[in-house]
Order: sequence, then structure tokens, then C-alpha cells
Amino acid sequence: MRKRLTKWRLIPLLAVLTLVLAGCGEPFLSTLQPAGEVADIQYDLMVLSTLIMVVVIAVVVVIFIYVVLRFRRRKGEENNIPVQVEGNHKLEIIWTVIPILLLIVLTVPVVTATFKLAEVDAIEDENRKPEEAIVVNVKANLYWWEFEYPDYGIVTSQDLIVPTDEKVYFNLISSDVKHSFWIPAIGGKMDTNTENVNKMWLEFDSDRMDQVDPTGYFYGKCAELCGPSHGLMDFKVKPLPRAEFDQWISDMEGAKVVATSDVAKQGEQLFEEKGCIACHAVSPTDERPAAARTAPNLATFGERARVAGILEHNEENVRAWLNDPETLKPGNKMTGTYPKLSDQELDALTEYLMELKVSNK
Amino acid sequence: MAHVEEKLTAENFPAAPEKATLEGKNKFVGFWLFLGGETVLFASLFATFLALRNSNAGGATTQEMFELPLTFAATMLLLFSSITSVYAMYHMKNYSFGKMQLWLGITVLLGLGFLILEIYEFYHYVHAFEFTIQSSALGSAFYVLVGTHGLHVAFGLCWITTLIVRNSKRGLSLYNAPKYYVASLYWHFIDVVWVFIFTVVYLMGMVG
Amino acid sequence: MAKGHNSATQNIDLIYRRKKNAEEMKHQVVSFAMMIFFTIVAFVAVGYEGIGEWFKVPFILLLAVVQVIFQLYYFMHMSHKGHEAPKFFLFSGVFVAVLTVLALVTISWW
Amino acid sequence: MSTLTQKKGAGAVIWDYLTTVDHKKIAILYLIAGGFFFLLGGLEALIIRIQLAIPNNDFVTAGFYNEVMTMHGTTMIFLAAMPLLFALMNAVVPLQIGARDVSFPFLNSLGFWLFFFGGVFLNLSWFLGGAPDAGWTSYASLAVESPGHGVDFYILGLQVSGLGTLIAGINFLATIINMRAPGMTYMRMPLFTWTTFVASALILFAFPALTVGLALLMFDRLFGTAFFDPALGGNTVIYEHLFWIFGHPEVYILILPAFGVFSEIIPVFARKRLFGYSSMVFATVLIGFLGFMVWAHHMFTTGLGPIANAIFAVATMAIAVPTGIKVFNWLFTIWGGSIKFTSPMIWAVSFIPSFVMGGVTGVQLAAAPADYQFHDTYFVVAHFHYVIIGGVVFGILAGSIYWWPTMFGKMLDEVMNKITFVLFFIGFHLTFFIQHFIGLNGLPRRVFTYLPGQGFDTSNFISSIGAFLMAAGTIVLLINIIYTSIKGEKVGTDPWGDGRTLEWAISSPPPEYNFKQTPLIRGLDPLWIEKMEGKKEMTPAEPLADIHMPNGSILPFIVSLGLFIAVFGLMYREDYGWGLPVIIVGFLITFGAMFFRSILDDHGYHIHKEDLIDEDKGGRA
Ligand code: HEA
Ligand code: HEA
Ligand code: HEC
Ligand code: CUA
Ligand SMILES: [Cu+2]
Repeated sequence: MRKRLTKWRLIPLLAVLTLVLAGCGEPFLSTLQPAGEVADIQYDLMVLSTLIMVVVIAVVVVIFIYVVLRFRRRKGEENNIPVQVEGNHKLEIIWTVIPILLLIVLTVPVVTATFKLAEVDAIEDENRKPEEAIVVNVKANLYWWEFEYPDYGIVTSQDLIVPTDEKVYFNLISSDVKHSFWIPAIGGKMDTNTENVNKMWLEFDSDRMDQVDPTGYFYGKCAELCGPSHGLMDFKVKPLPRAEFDQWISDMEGAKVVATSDVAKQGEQLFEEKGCIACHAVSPTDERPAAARTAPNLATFGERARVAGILEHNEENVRAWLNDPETLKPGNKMTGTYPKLSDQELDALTEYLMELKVSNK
Repeated sequence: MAHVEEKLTAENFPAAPEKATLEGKNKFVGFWLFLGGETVLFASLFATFLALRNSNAGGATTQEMFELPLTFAATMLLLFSSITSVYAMYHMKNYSFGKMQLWLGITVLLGLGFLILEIYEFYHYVHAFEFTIQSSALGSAFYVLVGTHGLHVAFGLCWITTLIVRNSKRGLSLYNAPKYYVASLYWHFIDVVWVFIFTVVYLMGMVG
Repeated sequence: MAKGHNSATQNIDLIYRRKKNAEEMKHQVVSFAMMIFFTIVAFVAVGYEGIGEWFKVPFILLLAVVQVIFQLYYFMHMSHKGHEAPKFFLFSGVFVAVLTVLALVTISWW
Repeated sequence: MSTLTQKKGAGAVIWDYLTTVDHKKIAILYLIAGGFFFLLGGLEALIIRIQLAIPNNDFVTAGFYNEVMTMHGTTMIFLAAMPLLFALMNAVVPLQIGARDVSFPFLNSLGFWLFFFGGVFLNLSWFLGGAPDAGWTSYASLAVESPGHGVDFYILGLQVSGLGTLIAGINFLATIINMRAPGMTYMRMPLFTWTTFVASALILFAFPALTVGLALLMFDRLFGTAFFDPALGGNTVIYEHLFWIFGHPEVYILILPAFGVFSEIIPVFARKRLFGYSSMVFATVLIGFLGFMVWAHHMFTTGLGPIANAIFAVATMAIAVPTGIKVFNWLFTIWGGSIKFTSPMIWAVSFIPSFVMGGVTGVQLAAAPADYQFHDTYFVVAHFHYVIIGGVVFGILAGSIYWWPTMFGKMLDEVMNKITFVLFFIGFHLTFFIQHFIGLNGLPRRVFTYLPGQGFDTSNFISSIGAFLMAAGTIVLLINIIYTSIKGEKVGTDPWGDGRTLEWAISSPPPEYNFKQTPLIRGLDPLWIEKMEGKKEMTPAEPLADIHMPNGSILPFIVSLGLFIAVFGLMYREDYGWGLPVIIVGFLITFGAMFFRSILDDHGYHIHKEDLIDEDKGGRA
């Protein structure tokens, strides 16, 4: 008896413990700390449903504890035969109707939100003004992301830049296998299918931009198993106020690649000689068709948040990546497509790549 | 059932010989259950076909390829094989073993004719239109759906032939009556599937 | 057991059963004729230019469903008693089948 | 007859099991094979948890992790949970309905061997170039691209074992429809029989969809078709639909029999009739029915559009209602009862809160817009381990302990059982409760590692500790089984003392013919009824007579072996010249054995009345 009691006492203890730990979620990546309208809607639903579920669990557990403690077979009751009750219509109706009511409370906001989150007609709308609602074409690739701004004819990779406080529309597709596009703090995910374009919208709330990580980004993830490096298929999102966003767009539109230092110039040459250019574009106005864009656009590489989406952005990591991408991202599509690079070549390429920037800062 | 075998005559042959023994009853029910499952199997293939019916990837369309007369001939063969197997079961109930065997034999011949037509048809599409199982999603869906049905026909032919041959010297008994009965059920089911194939694949394919 | 019956009643029984079987066979031939008829109608409808396309597809589907009901109820004796379990399970199969087809024709392309 | 089995050598015992068509022995085969695969799946789970215990871990490589993760899910679902349930069903259902045998003893054995060879084939992938790595769902785009033969092992292995499952399902359905003893009406069937019935129906209608899905995948991978190749007009979403049309009913195939187990155990140890029997039956059927209309809740983020998502969301939530009916009926069965906390009962009662926690998160997942956040995160992993372990595994453990006497004539050691329970129960909650938050904090599932500093480090470590507690519990159970089989004492009829259903009316284990005379059933809980009238035994429904028995046969083994060979050929057809001949040989073996079976008359044999009487005199139970 004693033993059993201590056992049961452990459960709430554990529950409390885990709840405390749950607070450790990071604001730039947690669905529990929403930073935009879509995530808000979803968070509200999560809270509502959790409340309902807590009620359900509470009712069950209270009855459970009562019957388990109250109706133990005590000493001297070994030959006790309880009344064989067949059932009870009233009770049965109660526990049929109450759950139905609880579910109705849940379904109403669920259905409303489902339709609200699917309002993407604006994408096709002829009269849409890019200043008010931009469209981003997201192309998912093994294991990197490309973001194309069709309104402006520019392309970037790995880092998604968006304006705050307005709806941003996304067209999602994959170029190889299925992936899923997800920015937890901003809104739920949507798959990038291989055969058709999926559409969604998100909104980034300027009031909550302080939730970004120390370098100024929200985290995005691939949420569909896509191969060995699925877990490393991260991207970063930087929301900017509209004015800054417009500035970024015009920087991108006018970007020119000019290597300054000698080493960088050497790198630029190597970039062509070693065949990097065959896959990687270095101009944001990449005019090749989407299918030909088989590697991240490196025009903004010098300003990236991460190297290859995962490593801290410094020269050491760029070198490491160029030297041996396979150990960093198993199964990636760059491994083995270019000749082995010497130390000096690595230096030159790194230098060159780190100089690829569009902002004039 | 007592195991003291009693001589069967037309008089004491039961009205529902397929269900006269426990084994028979089990076979009967089990086989119907199996057909329930087969329904879902074919539905999944039909659904796949319907989802892909316009995915010809630039190749010939169904309107260009399908021809009414060929499909009609195949359909008639299979439909007639259905009524012949009904005749066979009629004679089984009347305990006329020879006639039953005869009608089943005709059923097999008709089925064989159907199968030959189908093989010719596939051959024709491959050579006249370069329409293969690999040429487009439509091709894959078409050949896999119609081919699965064709395999069922072929299996049914082997099965019924085996029954005819195996029992030719032994005559009808309560041991083999359920076997004949479920084989005929299977044959009807194949026919049911074909009714949908000629409607959904061929006729709808010709309408567009 | 056979001894329990006398052969006269058995004979009457037999004649009765034969007659019943023959009658049933007649029904089956009739339904078969109708099936052939429906098939011809379906083929003609498709081959005939004068009918609107929108009409043809539902029409031939309807004919197919009717044919299948004939097959199930007459040829496969689903109307006979002792077919409760088969009926239940076949229709459950049909239910799942319909859901499957419905889903794949509506929400797999969009 | 049965005296002979006592003195057989090892070879004869093995031959006996290879050829057996006795449902009780097939149950033992399922138990052993399923148990083995459970350990294997558990081992894989431990590898997962070791790898994920700390960030940036390199205990296993990324590619290997995906193989382990895929094989863990596949093994647990297809090769462990289902077969273990089949073990219980085979051991108990024919007894519960008062039958001498199943409808198709031969097919019963065939079903087992197909499952077994399929499972072996699947696991041979570890030694032959790598296991499947596209997840247990094996979604088309990734599965078609996956290099090597891993995914082929998955497709062909599951195809073979799936065939076995389908056969097993049909067999149980026919058995329950046809083989019930006189008086055993549908509404007097014990709930375990009912849930077996409904689960088998789900198998019948769900597995064909899987068969087709896998076949299409196989055609694309092995024969160059274009079902899932967008360039040629293919569509991978078709695969997702077909998989989940199977996949969702599958989870109810798992949970319903477990529900049945609890519905047997709770009344026995609460010494009280199951509360609301007819509503329990109704709820079971309703769950089965609704189970076919909700599959797209696994595809909310596929982009099916708001109408489909809304419909499937509402339909999914509806399942909470019949499940709730069951939960409250169990609680009210205990209410007013007189509970004896044997270990099956402890598992059964602790199932209730554990499963409800998993069930309610299921309803949260069903809220489509919220699922856009939950989907493919550890929140989902937490949900389904809560329902699967808290429901299915608890049910299998409870049922195995409860029916151990029926299967082996011995009782597992209760003290060790309780140690297993404590370790496993705590470990289970420790592992999976926290995973809800890991998911909510943004960790997708199926990741081979995660970077530090994203808030997942401590929680993953805690989760891994829990897994080891579960492993410890499992090891105690293994020791218990070995200990019992050496030391344990034979038990007699009705070893738990409060048995209510027919399996407790005969000796444990039952004789090969189950019932010397088919019993007459006079109501629900037939044995209890007789007991309350002061009788010790069932009233027979027939005079003592010869008993007809089926002959054993090696053919099921051979049929399955043939397929096992054929699939090797299929897989290697393009790589090696011997592929094609091997396919042909394999199919020849299979079809040859089937042909043999169909032309060879097998009328079985009879146990004579006199021998039955002799056995009574001989005093053998
Ligand atoms: C035994 C297995 C099992 C069971 C029983 C369930 C039961 C349920 N599951 Fe679960 N599920 C899985 C196994 C199972 N599931 C698996 C394996 C996956 C993942 C597959 C993969 O992707 O790999 C999954 C995934 C899954 C998803 C997809 C998540 C995603 O990928 O995004 C969803 C979404 O709706 C879902 C919902 C449900 C619901 C609503 C139930 C309901 O049946 C639960 C009903 C029970 C209760 C609700 C508790 C008792 C009820 C009461 C006490 C009454 C009162 C209650 C209320 C009013 C709420 N499940
Ligand atoms: C019946 C189903 C079932 C069961 C019982 C379990 C049991 C367990 N599962 Fe499983 N799991 C799934 C079904 C199941 N799982 C499915 C379907 C998936 C999804 C896969 C996918 O995404 O495709 C999954 C995925 C999954 C993941 C997510 C992986 C990922 O997304 O990357 C994790 C991570 O923690 C996990 C952990 C566990 C643990 C710790 C257990 C524990 O409960 C296990 C406890 C058992 C043991 C620990 C056994 C002890 C073993 C020994 C003592 C060794 C002795 C050895 C020999 C003698 C050979 N599982
Ligand atoms: C086959 C085409 C291909 C070639 C050739 C190639 N790469 Fe890449 N590269 C890729 C792909 C694909 C990725 C994305 C890898 C990933 O993240 O999974 C990538 C990623 C990178 C990244 C990280 C990008 C980011 O956004 O963080 C850098 C830097 C890079 N490549 C530089 C080079 C250089 C320098 C060369 C030549 C020496 C080169 N690449 C040659 C395909 C290629
Ligand atoms: Cu891309 Cu996972
Ligand atoms: Cu589901």
C-alpha cells in the first residue's frame, strides 16, 4: 500500500518538473511564444484545446483516484460479491453529451481558423500591390531553401527577408523530394510538394521583433523527413520594417559583384575555374529558370546568418564547409562536385565569399 | 457431420450444397469476406487511375487509343462467361455433375478468349502508340489497374481448370461443392470489376 | 438418416426443388439479358455523337451500378438468406471503396 | 495423442511447431516472434534515445539514424504490436466463443508464416546493404529517391507480412461468425472477442489500401513506372492518401484489441460485470466505422484545402465520443467493485489515465490549424507513444500476464511483474511527457540530431533516461519469463479464481481439442453465471462424441518460404542475372505448394470418444 502511494505521488511531481523545463523554449523558435498573427491564432487554439483537455483529464483522474482507492478489496472481503450492475442510461447519456458539447466548443474556432488561414486569393489577384502584400516563391531543395521575390525579380537563399506588419504570401514547391516549410514562432507549417504549388500566408508582428535571436533572426525548419540531413535543413528569417525592407530590395536589385582585395579577386577566379559558378549564382537577379538553380544563390553570402543554414557565420566555418561539406551535412548535393581545394585556394574562396554582400552598410 | 459417408443421390443432395458442411460454411463466409477486401483493393487502383487519367505526359490520350469494338467484344466474352458459370451452379444444385463440368468448361474458354483479347490490346497500344507502363503516369495507372484485373482472370482460369480436372473422375460431393461454389463467386466478382473497368476506364476514357 | 425419409416424400421434395431452381434460373437469364442490354446502351451512348458529354458519364456510371447490383443479387445470390454476413461485409467494403475513390478524385489534385 | 507430445525430442518439437495448425500453438509462435521483434524495436528505440540524449551527438551517423528510426517504427507496429495482439487473439478468442478450433486452421498457420518471413526479410536489410530509411510511412517522393535496396526491403517485406495479416484477419472474422458455441449470440460475446472482430474487419478493409500503395511504390522503384514522378504526370499525394487510408485504421487495429483486453481484466479483478456492455460494443463498432473517415488528419499540412481539412478535423474529433464512453464504462465497472490488485489489474487501471492523456492530445492534433504547428514535431511523437504504449503495450503486457496460464499453464511471478510495472510505468511517462514540450518548442521529429542552444538539450536528456527505465523493466520481465519457465508451478483450471469467461472453464493450458463437449452458453460471462449457480463447470450442449481435428501441414511454411525467395529475386532482378530465375523458382514453390494443397484431399482425423474418456481416467487435466 505505502509503495503504491509513493508511486502515484511521483506523477504530479514529474508533471511540475517538466512544466518548469518547458519554460526553457527559445522565443525565436517556440510555438508557445508566437510573434505573428498566424501563430497567434494557432496559439489561441492550442490554449483553448489544452484547457478543454485539462478539464477532461481532471474529471477522469478524479473519478479514477476515487474508485481505485475506495473500492480496493480489503481484508475480510475475500468472499464479497459486489452487485452486478448492468449499466445506467442516465450516466451513459451524460458522458456522451458532455464530450459532444466540449467538442463543439472546440470545432467552431477550429473551422473558422482553418478557413481564415487559407485566405490566399490575393496571390492570384491582378490588382495586388507588392507594396502592401508581397509574394515569395519558396523552393525547397535537399537541404537548402531558395526564396524568390517574383514581384522584384530577385532571388536569395537560406535567409528569408520579409517586411513586418503585413501579410506575406508564399508559394511553396519542392525541386526534389517533399519538404515542409515551418517558422515555429511565426506560424504553422505547410508542405512543399513535388507536383503542385501550395499557398499560405504569414504575418510578422513588429511589436514582438525583440524575440529574435541575438543576431536578429527567427528560426525556420524543414519539418518533413527528406533524407539524412533533414535535421540540418534550417533557414533563418529576418523581418524588417517596411522602409528597411524596401531598401534591401533596392540594394538587391542594384547589386553588383565586385571583389576588392587581391585575395578575393583570386577567389573570384577560382569560383569560375573550379566550376562553382555552374551551380551557384552570385547575382540576386538570377534569370535562369527555377529548375536550373541547383545551388544556393550566394549574392548575399557575406551577410548570411549561418553557413549552409547551420554553422556560425565565420571564415573558419566557410573554410570547413568548402573543405569537406559531407561531414557537416551528410548527403548534401555539393559534396564531390568540385575538385579538392588546397589551403590557399580555400583562403581565397573564403575571402571572396565573405565579401559577397548587397547592403551598403 | 458424422464421418460415416453416405452415398449421395439427386434426392438426398442438399439444397445448398455449398453450405451443407461446417467446412463449406466457413469457406463460403471466408470467401465473401475476401471479396469485401478485394473491393477495397480494386477501389484503390480505380482511385489511382481516376486521379491520373489525364496525366498522359504528352503521349497519346485515351480518346485517341481506345476503340469501342475491341472493348465491346471483350466485355461480351466476360459477361457471357458469367451466365455460363451461373448455369454451372444451376446444374450443381440439381446434382448433374457432367453438365456442370461442361458449363464450367465453356466459362473457361470464354475467359481465355477475353484474356487473349486483352493481351492483343496491350500489344497494340505499346506498338501503335508507344503507350507503355513507363511512358506516363497514365500508362502506369492503366496497365496496373487493367493488368491486375487480367491477372485475376488468369488466376481464375487456372483455378477453375484445376477443379474441373481434379474432380472429373470423382463426381460431385459435399467436399468439393463449396470449392466449385466459391470459384464461381470469384468469377462473378471478376465480372463485377470488369463492369467498372469498361465503364470507368474505357467508356469514360472515350468520352473525355 | 436417409432411412428416416421415405422415398416418395423425397421425390416430391426433389421435384419441388428442381422447379424452384429452374425458376430461379429463368430469373437469372432475364437479368442477364438486361445486363447485356445495359451494356449495349452504355456503348451506344458513348459512341453516339448527339448526346451531351455532361450526360454521358453519370449515365454510364448509373448503368454500371445497376449491372453490378444484378450480378450481386442474382448471380451471386446476395438476396438469399444466409447472406447477412456477406452483405454486411461487402457493403462495408463498398463504403470504404467509395470514400477512397471520392477522396482521390477530389483532393489529390487541386 | 497428447501423451505423445510430452516425450518428444527437440527436433520433433520444432517439426511440430513448423507444421502446427493448432491455434494455441500458433499463438505461442506469434508470442515468441512478436516478442523478439519487440526487443529488436526496443533496442532501436534505445539507439534513438542515446543519439538524441545530447545535442550534436555522433553516436550514429545521419543515414544510419534514419534507418534505425524507420525500422523502429516499422518493426514496432507491424512486427511487434500486431503479432503480439494476434498471439492473444489466437490463444483466447476460440476459447471465449466455445469453439474447438478456428475456421481455417491451415490459413491460420499460413498467416503466421507469411508474417514471420516478411519480418525476417525486412530485417535482413541490416546485413544486405542497409535498412529502409524513409520513415515508417515511406512517403513516395523520398522513398522513390532513396538509394540502395533499403526501401525495397520495406516494400516487399511489408507486402509479404501484410498478406499474412490479411489472412489472419479473415480467419478471425470467419471464426467469430461461424464457430460460436450454441447460445453464444453476438451480444453475449466477451468484449475481447468483439474487439478482435472489429479489428479484423478493419484489417480486411485497410490492408488492401496498403497493398496497393506499396505495390505502386514497388512498380515505381523496380519497374520504372511513373505513379509518383511529377515529370511524367505522377502524383505523390496519392501515396499519402493510400498509406493513411490504411494507416489510420491501423492504429485502431492496434488499440481496439487492447481495449478488449482491459474490458476482460477489469471485470474479473473488480469482480463486477462490465458496466454498459452494449454501449461498449456499440462504441467499439462506432470507433471502427469512424476510423475510416478521418485518415486525412495526417495530411493537414499537405495542402488539401480548407474544406477537406475542416471536414476531417471534425470527423476526427468525433472519435473522442465513443472512446470516452469506453473510458467511463471502465471507471464505472470499478465503481462499487471489489478490486484485487494483481499485476494485470495494475496495468489495466494505470492504462486509463495514461491513455486518456494520449487520446486528448490526439483531439488537439485534430484541430487542423493547431496541427499546422504540431505536425511532424515531437508533440506528435509524444501523442502516439502515449496512446500506443499507454494503450497497446500496456494492453499486451496486461493480457500476456493474464493469459499466461492459458498459454503455458503457469503463472508469471507477481513480485517481478510489479517491479516491471514500476520501472516501465515511470520510464514511460518520463520519456514521453516531456516530448510534448520538446515539440512545442520547435523540434521537428525524425531529426538525427539537433544543434545546441535551441532549448532542447535538458529535456531530451531527461527523455532518454526514461527510455532506459523502460528497458530495465523489460529486462526484469525477460528474467521473469525465464525463471517461470524453469521454476514456475503448473496451475489448474481458473487460476485467477474470478474468471468469468469460457477460457477459464477448461484446464490451463487447454487440451488440443479445447472443449471435450461444446458448452451451452446461457448469457454474458457464461462461467460466472454457472459459478453463481454453484456449479463448477459449463453445461455441455452435446453428448460426448468423436472430435474432428485438422491435420498438421508443412505447406504453409513452404508457401511462405517460396514468397520469401521470390521477393529476393524481385529485388535483385536488375542487379544480378540470377534475379529472374530466383523469382520464378520462388513463385513455383509457392504456387506449387498451393496447387498441392488444393488437389490433395485433407479430411483431418478424429479423436475417438473412447480416448477422451480414457484421458479423464488417466487424470490428466
Ligand atoms: C494506438 C494508436 C493510436 C490511437 C488510439 C490514436 C488515437 C487518436 N489519434 Fe493518433 N496517431 C497515432 C496513433 C494513435 N492515435 C500514430 C502512430 C500517429 C502518428 C503517425 C505518424 O505520423 O507516424 C498518430 C497521429 C495522429 C494525428 C496526426 C498528427 C500529425 O501528424 O500532425 C492526429 C490528428 O488528428 C491524431 C489524432 C488522434 C485522435 C483524435 C485519436 C482518438 O482516437 C483519441 C480518442 C481518445 C480520447 C479523446 C480520450 C478519452 C476520451 C474521453 C475521456 C472523453 C472526453 C474527451 C474529450 C471531450 C476530448 N493522431
Ligand atoms: C508499437 C509501437 C511503438 C512502440 C512500443 C515504441 C516504443 C518506443 N519508442 Fe517509438 N515509434 C513508433 C512506434 C513505437 N515506439 C513509431 C511508429 C515511430 C515513428 C517512426 C517514424 O517516424 O517513421 C516511433 C518513433 C520514435 C521516436 C522518434 C524518432 C524520430 O522521430 O526521430 C522516438 C524517440 O524518442 C521513439 C522512442 C521510443 C521509445 C523510447 C520506446 C520504448 O517504449 C521502448 C521500450 C522497450 C525497450 C527499451 C526494449 C528493451 C530492449 C532490451 C532490454 C534489449 C534486449 C535485447 C535483446 C535481447 C535483443 N520512438
Ligand atoms: C553541384 C553543384 C555545386 C557545385 C559545383 C558547388 N556547390 Fe556549393 N552548394 C551546392 C549546394 C546544393 C549547396 C547547399 C548545400 C546544403 O545546404 O545542403 C551548396 C552550398 C554552398 C555554400 C553554403 C551556402 C549557404 O547559403 O550557406 C557555399 C559557401 C558554397 N556552396 C560554395 C561553393 C564553392 C566555393 C564551390 C566551388 C568550389 C561550390 N560551392 C561548388 C551545390 C554546389
Ligand atoms: Cu527537407 Cu526535411
Ligand atoms: Cu490517425
